[in-house]
Amino acid sequence: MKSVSQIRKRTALIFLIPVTIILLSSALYPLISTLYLSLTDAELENFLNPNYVGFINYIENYEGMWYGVLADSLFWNSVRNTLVFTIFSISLEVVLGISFALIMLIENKLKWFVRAAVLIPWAIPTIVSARMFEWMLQDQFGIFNYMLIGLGILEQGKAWTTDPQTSMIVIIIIDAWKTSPFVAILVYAGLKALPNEVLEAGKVDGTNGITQFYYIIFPLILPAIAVAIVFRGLDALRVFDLIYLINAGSKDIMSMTVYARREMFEYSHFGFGAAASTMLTLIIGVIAVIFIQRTRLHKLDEME
Amino acid sequence: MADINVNTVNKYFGDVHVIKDISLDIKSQSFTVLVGPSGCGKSTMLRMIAGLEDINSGTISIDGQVVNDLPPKQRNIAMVFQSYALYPHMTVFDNMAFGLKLEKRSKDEINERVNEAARILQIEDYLLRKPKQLSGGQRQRVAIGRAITRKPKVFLFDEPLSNLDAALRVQMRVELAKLHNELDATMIYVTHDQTEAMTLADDIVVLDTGIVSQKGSPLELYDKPNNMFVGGFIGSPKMNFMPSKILSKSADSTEVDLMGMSKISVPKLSASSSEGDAVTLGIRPEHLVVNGDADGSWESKVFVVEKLGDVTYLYLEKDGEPLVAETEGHSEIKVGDSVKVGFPAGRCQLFDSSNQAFK
Amino acid sequence: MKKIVLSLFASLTFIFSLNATAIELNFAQGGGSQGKMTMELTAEWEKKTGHKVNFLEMPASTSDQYVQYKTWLSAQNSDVDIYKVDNVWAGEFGTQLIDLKPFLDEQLEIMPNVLSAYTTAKGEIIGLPYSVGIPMLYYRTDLLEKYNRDVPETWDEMTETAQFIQDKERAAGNDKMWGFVWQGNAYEGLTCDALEWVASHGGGMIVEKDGTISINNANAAAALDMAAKWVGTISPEGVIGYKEEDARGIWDQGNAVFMRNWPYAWSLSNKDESSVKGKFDVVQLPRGPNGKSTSTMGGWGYAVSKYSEKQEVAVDLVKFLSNRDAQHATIAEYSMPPVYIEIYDNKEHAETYTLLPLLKGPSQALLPRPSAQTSGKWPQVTVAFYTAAHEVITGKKDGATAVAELETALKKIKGKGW
Amino acid sequence: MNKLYDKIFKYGLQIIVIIFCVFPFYYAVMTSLEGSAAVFVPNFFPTEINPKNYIYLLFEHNFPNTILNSLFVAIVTVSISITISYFAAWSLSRVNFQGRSMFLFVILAISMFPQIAVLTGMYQLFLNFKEFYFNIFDLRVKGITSLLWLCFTYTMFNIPFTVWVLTTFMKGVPKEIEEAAIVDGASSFLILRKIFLPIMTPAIFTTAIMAMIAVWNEFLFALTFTATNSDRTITVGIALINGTVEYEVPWGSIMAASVIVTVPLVIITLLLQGRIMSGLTAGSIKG
Repeated sequence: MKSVSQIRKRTALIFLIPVTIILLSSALYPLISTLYLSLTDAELENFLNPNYVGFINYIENYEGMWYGVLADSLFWNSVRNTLVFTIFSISLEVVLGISFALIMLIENKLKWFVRAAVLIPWAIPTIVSARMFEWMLQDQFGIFNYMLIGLGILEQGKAWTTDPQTSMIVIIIIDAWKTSPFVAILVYAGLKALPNEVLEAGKVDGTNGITQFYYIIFPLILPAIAVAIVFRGLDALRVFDLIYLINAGSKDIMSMTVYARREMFEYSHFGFGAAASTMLTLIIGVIAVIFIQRTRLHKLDEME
Repeated sequence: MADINVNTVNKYFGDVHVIKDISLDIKSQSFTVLVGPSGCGKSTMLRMIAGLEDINSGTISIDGQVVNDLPPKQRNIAMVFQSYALYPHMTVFDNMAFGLKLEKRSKDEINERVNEAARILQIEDYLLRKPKQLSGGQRQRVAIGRAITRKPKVFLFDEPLSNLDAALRVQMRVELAKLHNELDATMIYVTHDQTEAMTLADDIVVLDTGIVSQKGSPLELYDKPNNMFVGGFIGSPKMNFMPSKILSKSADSTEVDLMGMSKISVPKLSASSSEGDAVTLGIRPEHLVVNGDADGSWESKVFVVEKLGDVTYLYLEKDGEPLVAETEGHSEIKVGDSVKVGFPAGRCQLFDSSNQAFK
Repeated sequence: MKKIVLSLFASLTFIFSLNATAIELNFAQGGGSQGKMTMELTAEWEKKTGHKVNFLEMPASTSDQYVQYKTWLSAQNSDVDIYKVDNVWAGEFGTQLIDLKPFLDEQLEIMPNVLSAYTTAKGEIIGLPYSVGIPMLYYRTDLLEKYNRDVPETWDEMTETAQFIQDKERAAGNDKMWGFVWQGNAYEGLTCDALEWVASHGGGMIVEKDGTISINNANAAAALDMAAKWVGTISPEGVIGYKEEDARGIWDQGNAVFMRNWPYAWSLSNKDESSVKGKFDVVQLPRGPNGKSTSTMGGWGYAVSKYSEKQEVAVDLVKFLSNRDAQHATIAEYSMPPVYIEIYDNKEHAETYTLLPLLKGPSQALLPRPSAQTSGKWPQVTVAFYTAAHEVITGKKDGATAVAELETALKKIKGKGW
Repeated sequence: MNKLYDKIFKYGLQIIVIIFCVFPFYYAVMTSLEGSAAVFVPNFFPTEINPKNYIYLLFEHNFPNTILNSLFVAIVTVSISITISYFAAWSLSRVNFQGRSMFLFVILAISMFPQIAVLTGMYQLFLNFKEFYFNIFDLRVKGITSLLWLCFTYTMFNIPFTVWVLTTFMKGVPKEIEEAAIVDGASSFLILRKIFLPIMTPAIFTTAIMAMIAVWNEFLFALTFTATNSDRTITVGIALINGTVEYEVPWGSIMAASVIVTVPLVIITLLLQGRIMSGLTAGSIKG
């Protein structure tokens, strides 16, 4: 006979077996093979039987010139782009997501429309929304330029997605449009889980909307926001399809993943690309650890 | 029906030693209240009896059977939680029937038992409602009802009334007492409220940082606290404590000096103390004599007067030592008045330097 | 569930209906009319031989196809026997596809300049082309007539005419009119356009046949500078983001005097809903001061995987699909520029495919991108080249700086050799 | 007066949100209804209503099949990952055992790896899996193999997210409710089935919808692992839409396909909205 908590511990471990099996069998192998690949000279021809070459894909001095991922200014350029993209798109998404969530709380005849509408940007596959925005932002027959010209803001259509000055901003806005519903839904769920009294209490105290939100609601939905930020942040740091679909060839918006993909699949530098992927993972890992420490998200998994 | 024996039980949370070598005997059909300030380990004790927490060492037995490794359902207990812990998606009926369904009782029996419990608790009209449609008091009744239907040998209550407002709390308290009489079950009740403890308990167990400070009937605790902690914890307003010194010892009493104001010969003894020792004199507000004859007396100024109707509390002070005294409800004494306070020797308690009471 | 049952059933019936001699091929190719054409021809071949072909439809985007092929080939996938290949993939996939040279016969006298794109540095022919892409200058016959202008032969003439007509048309109230639209996005299309400018200025072909990097020269710099001047004058600012369809969109609205585009636009712009139907013609692309008219070669061919277990049959099908007879049989319906020179002169075909005779000149000016000589490194070369060109047309750098830096970059890419 | 102002303000906010979210989709619908030339003219309302793009996709193209494939993959993936994660979430949120935080962190770490980097590794694994699978069943059920493999891959990518979100949600359920059930005699499995499942339903639906959208929208792996027309999924299906001639981008058909792809998701979310939006907890949990 076992005590309840012993039985529970045993049950808990049994319940974790499927997750562990799936993650071990399917995640670990590709991870290790990527790590290994990054230490080889794998190219298209010898992909299945590459030679071990050590760390030269990371850095190598050959006849006085530095080679390797770490010596490639384009890589660091893509790191910078990715960080800029992540910081701005996440900030915008959190602000929009929380605003949407609060607006979704309004109870009136339009509420179902709002709740349905918020889901639409997110339900549209990226491959489609990228095309849609590309289309809407086209300089000559895009509706966006048409509107701006009509309003007298622009004289001539602008190529928003390719202009080096605007392409990053455009990408950030499209991404925010597409993914703020994700934040909105998590925050909305968090808001709905709050006791009604919390919202009521704020009203009785006569606190106005913003202070009520800041002092009462915000701290309570912080866990939901933190989870949303972590997963959105991980996605943003690995951003690929949007940038690839809108403007794959541009240096101005090239992200780390686009860089790694290009090395692997366009240049067939599988070893080099794997090294870039490994670096990318390291960078993401460091950022994630710092973020989790700072936001004390790891406290979320402590028993109260 | 069920004796409960707790034998040298220890419990650690990580490095924190929350229950220290506790031994307790709880008599069958008694109403025992575990009382103490928050963090004293009373809830943990209850949860160990329930089987929700593991025991690190020692044994707990119910009816002579060691239950350390028995899951709650085999201990024949039921528990009522402070937060009610009703299943939000089930009706009141289903909430109360859930345990019985798990025991695979027949439909008729379930119906009968739930209706019986509902009748006792006067919640028959709400059986088909969901918890969120009920008031706090009604939810608490459902939570109790859920315990009753299972006809357990032992009822465990974890601060069941602390989420209710004052009036409701008094009412529920009476009903719980009635329930205890009706059900003839062993009840263990955890609270931090000494009034609840005093009114409900056959036996009170006062816990202090993981140890049993004193166990006894309410009046035993009230009249003969074992130590300063119990003396201070039981009774409201709190017992007054004042520093004093032993002047002399005799066969049946100890003469102490009361802050140089007067001498009192308290009929209490302690073998371990000797003349000149610093001790603490304790006396309850209701035992102080205001403007009347008593063994020792003082002059003091009144700086707060609390009129409660039936009684009046006077907040006094002497040389930095606060003192609360009770007097009649319609007292004429005002703030700023000087009153004479008397210390009847027979009502005084003495505590030695390790806070243990003189016998 | 139903699906599982159905496919289980389907595969069971399939297993039992297998006959001993019939061979099943898997054929990766695109959709659209090219795909339809291939499928029709293949159906004939199936009837003739009794073999069976499964088509694996590839994404429309060339780079998506490319990634999928690469994944398959790097994993040495034997499931796919035949690939439809772009003419610039010879260097890249050269070692993964079989050499078709031994199978060439008199039925396959493909134009040498076209075939050279499918020839690796080692001289192996890894694909047989079935159609060729020929960029041309589209011009508005009505506007040139209205302003009494000749069809331009040099870039300067074209620029001047474009500016003149654009100004006049705008003055007349048509404020959306542009002189020249082309492909300026940072992508493979810009490589095609820029190679034409450079080569037609006598600036070489980036990397010459023998592997020397030739891009750092004054002619090339001048060619790029010329294009940079178009942006914002005769071409919209947005041209730096244009692909083929963006240019055609403006053209079809009647808002451009000249357009650089592939033959596909001919049929689309001659449709009823196009505003320029019957008002335009095509001509060889203009030339620069020191060079001759050049068209960057496009087009597709068929190739057989080295990992195929049915190479012999696959080669038979590829030969069947790209021979003369096949081209004759399909040209009327599919209007694709053929790979045999004499077909351009065929009067009969010219009746149904009116563009055909006009294509002969440009077909001789075709220049393959230097993908064969740069072998596996072509993808890096083209990215470096179009990035440099894009930097010039967006005004970040001038032509001379860009080509000098490009030379350094290409040397680094070349490393110990192509 | 103040009340009216408040009302108008709220409606205003809602309308802004609706326009912001829906306009691009509306524009796609409009484009999908226009003929090929009208597409190149910017306007806010369709100049013609022409269903030819839809007719083409639904009756002359392989598109309906890709929808079925995507549905199959989405349903299998979401059911498996939600079921597995639901039980794992209980372990991770309710039971105190050593290495629990570590486990959560490792799960998160796995989701840090760029998917593009594991593509080739996954593909090799896929080939082995195919061989293994064929050896066992000796049947060339290719389509199902690819789809099953997609399900497996997506489950792997979804699990970090679903585990984390469900764990967070489950922490929100007061532990007393579970203890009450333990005292009532319920086993952990029974508690998960009879007590937590109804309470967690909104959270589970929310998570499931999120996972479903992720699966529905995935392109890269679907492109790599499926090759035949019979086993393509919708995003790949959209990428397969060719113009009649090379270089032509058939905007109308692509937009029509996008609308067809998006509508089922919107319908599903609308149907489940009641559950998703009813709030995560109710009744006594809210106190």
